[in-house]
Amino acid sequence: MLNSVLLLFVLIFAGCSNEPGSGINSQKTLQADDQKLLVDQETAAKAEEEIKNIEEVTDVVAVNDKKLLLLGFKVKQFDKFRTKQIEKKVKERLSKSFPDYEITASSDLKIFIETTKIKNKLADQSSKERTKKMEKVIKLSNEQT
Amino acid sequence: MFQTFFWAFVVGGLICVVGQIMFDVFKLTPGHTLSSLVVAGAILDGFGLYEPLIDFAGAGATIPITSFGNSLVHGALQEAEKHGIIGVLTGMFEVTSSGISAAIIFGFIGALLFKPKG
Amino acid sequence: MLEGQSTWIFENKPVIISTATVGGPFEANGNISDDFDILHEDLWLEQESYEKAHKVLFEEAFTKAIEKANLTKEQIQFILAGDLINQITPSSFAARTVGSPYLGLFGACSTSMEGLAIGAYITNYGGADYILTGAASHNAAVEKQFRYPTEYGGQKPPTAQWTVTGAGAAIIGKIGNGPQVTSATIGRVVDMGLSDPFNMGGAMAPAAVDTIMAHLRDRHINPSYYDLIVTGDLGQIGHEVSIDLMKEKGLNINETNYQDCGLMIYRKDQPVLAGASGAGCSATVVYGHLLNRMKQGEFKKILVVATGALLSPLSFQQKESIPCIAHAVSIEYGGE
Amino acid sequence: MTKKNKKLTTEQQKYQKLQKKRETKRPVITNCIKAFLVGGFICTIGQALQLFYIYNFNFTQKTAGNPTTATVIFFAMLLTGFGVYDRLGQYAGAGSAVPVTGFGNAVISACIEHRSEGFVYGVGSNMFKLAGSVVLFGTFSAFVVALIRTLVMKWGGF
Repeated sequence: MLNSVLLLFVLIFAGCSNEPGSGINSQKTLQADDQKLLVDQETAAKAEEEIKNIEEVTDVVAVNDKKLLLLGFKVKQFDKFRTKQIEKKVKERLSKSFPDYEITASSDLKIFIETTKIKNKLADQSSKERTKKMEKVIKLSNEQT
Repeated sequence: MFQTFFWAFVVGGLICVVGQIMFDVFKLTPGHTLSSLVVAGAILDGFGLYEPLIDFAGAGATIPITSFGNSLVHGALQEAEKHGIIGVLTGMFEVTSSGISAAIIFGFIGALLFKPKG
Repeated sequence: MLEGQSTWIFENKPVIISTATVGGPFEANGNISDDFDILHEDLWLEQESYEKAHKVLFEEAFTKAIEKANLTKEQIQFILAGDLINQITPSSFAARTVGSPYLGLFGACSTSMEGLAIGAYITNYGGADYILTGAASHNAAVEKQFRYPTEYGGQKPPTAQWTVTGAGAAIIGKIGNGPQVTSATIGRVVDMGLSDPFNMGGAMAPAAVDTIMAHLRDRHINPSYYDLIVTGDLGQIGHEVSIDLMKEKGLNINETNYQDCGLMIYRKDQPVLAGASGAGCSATVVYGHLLNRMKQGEFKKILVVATGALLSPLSFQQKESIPCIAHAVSIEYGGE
Repeated sequence: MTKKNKKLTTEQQKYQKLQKKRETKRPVITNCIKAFLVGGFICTIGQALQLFYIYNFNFTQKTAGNPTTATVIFFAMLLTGFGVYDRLGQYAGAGSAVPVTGFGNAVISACIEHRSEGFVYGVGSNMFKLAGSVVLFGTFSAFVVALIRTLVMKWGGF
């Protein structure tokens, strides 16, 4: 009995600890595209800058493609009580500054993590892949409890 | 990260202290105490106060039974937004089902596996 | 013969010719484990339910008592027994096993002395040669019925008591060797309006005091007549309150000669909160420990006042207060 | 209490006063500290699980509560089955009763206890004998609260 329970635990924890860390392939070949990438992520960088200036926000990460802007941020512990209002404020600011983009902004930790992941691998993926991943995160953020 | 854990501990612990006071000072039975806490959670959510607490304390607010009342209200309100008044009735368990279904399933499994130790 | 209000004097001095006590693991670990005839390591007694285990406790006590008296089942003319479980099924089922005519009793935790009193009365007036009487309780079965499931993590307050897993049985004979039952006082139902099921001792103390006073009054004796006055299962709180109450009523009792079965059975470091309780508490302590001490000559006259709380889970949920009762029986050995 | 006292005779009242003096007081402060520590600890474990689900699975902060609840109830099953939870409950009081593990324990302990009466009338009928009131009052109060909120939003417009 006890053994089977232990086994179950081992399975649960072992099955989940493999962080996606593969795909660091051929970074050099893509270096030529770096310049392009920078221009490409200009909106995201600007958005990050803007949101970072909000007093309650401690950390921001953003990515964009041609139409979508995805932004995750963290809120100071004691301002978490007002998470909803802050989220609203962030969204309002972004839609004012970037009216051409479809904006998703969330303080949810998961969104922050996933956005960071996309951002860190910008160079490794085609813009199509990126859009696909972004859409996935956006869908996740719209999930209700 | 540390802060997240710290406040989960503190807020969760404080909600338990409220329960303990209801046990010891007001001499309520566990049944009465837990029922009252659930009702309190529902009412707090009605005023929009419980969600901020969850944002603040994470599991410190979702693990205590008070969150059960909160998520029942949430489920009802979500459905009400979509389907109007009737959604209040139908959406109730939309969100909370995990606690109840887990309790039912593990309860049954427990009955299969264990005998009361006395 | 009736004396005073509610006391029977047994002129023919019925004899407790044998006794047997059975206990569970918690009792085996306790203070008076040497005084048990049979001790079980397993709370289940190898049965598939606690209720069945409860019945087995009873059966073993009955069988052992008959065996110790050198009698056969057929010689037992009547069985008087009771317990706390719904419709006293463990008693009835155990009586089915023995097969003798049977009267089921319910006096909650006072059943032991209720049975002894009635048994002695019947034997005294020639109604029987041998009567088997007893009471039992099983911790988990009683908890299940009166409180919460045994594995439920509810916190018990320090006033709560621990239900004994045990059965005590005695055979009362018209003639023979052994402690004699000399008198009995039947108690009345006393209700002081307390309603906390986790403080039985506090609720039962007035009933114990009422019966003790009635007994002393009816027999025109002082508490010092007895070497020991012992209550059934008042526990720490009930014991102290009863002393206070007697003092208030002008009865000064010698505190060393006034004790409680609920405080004898377990060791101090066992987690029993205010003490022991249950129908098996007074039955095992009196029929085992105390009669052994009498036989060793430590006491000549004792008065056993078994106390019972006559509530049900239903009644306290319906916010009824807890009516209580106590029956007193005097046992004498080696006197005169 | 005062309402009850009116029905009592003077003798009863007098006795209750006397009894009160001897009644062991519940150690409220120590109980509260224990409840705080154990309750806080359970919530911290919950928090760790929640982060675990966020980092390793497709759960957001919002949705991670569900698997977390299920997991802690699973733990509650093990602790209940091995006879640990009732001891923990005696020590921690509300600290182990108020978290959702306590709800799980209420259901699971009833299931295990009434196994002897069979699966239909034992386990099935009794599983909610303790936790049922939580479900009832939770559901009904949520119904009332949500109804009021919906009506207010519709007509009050806020």
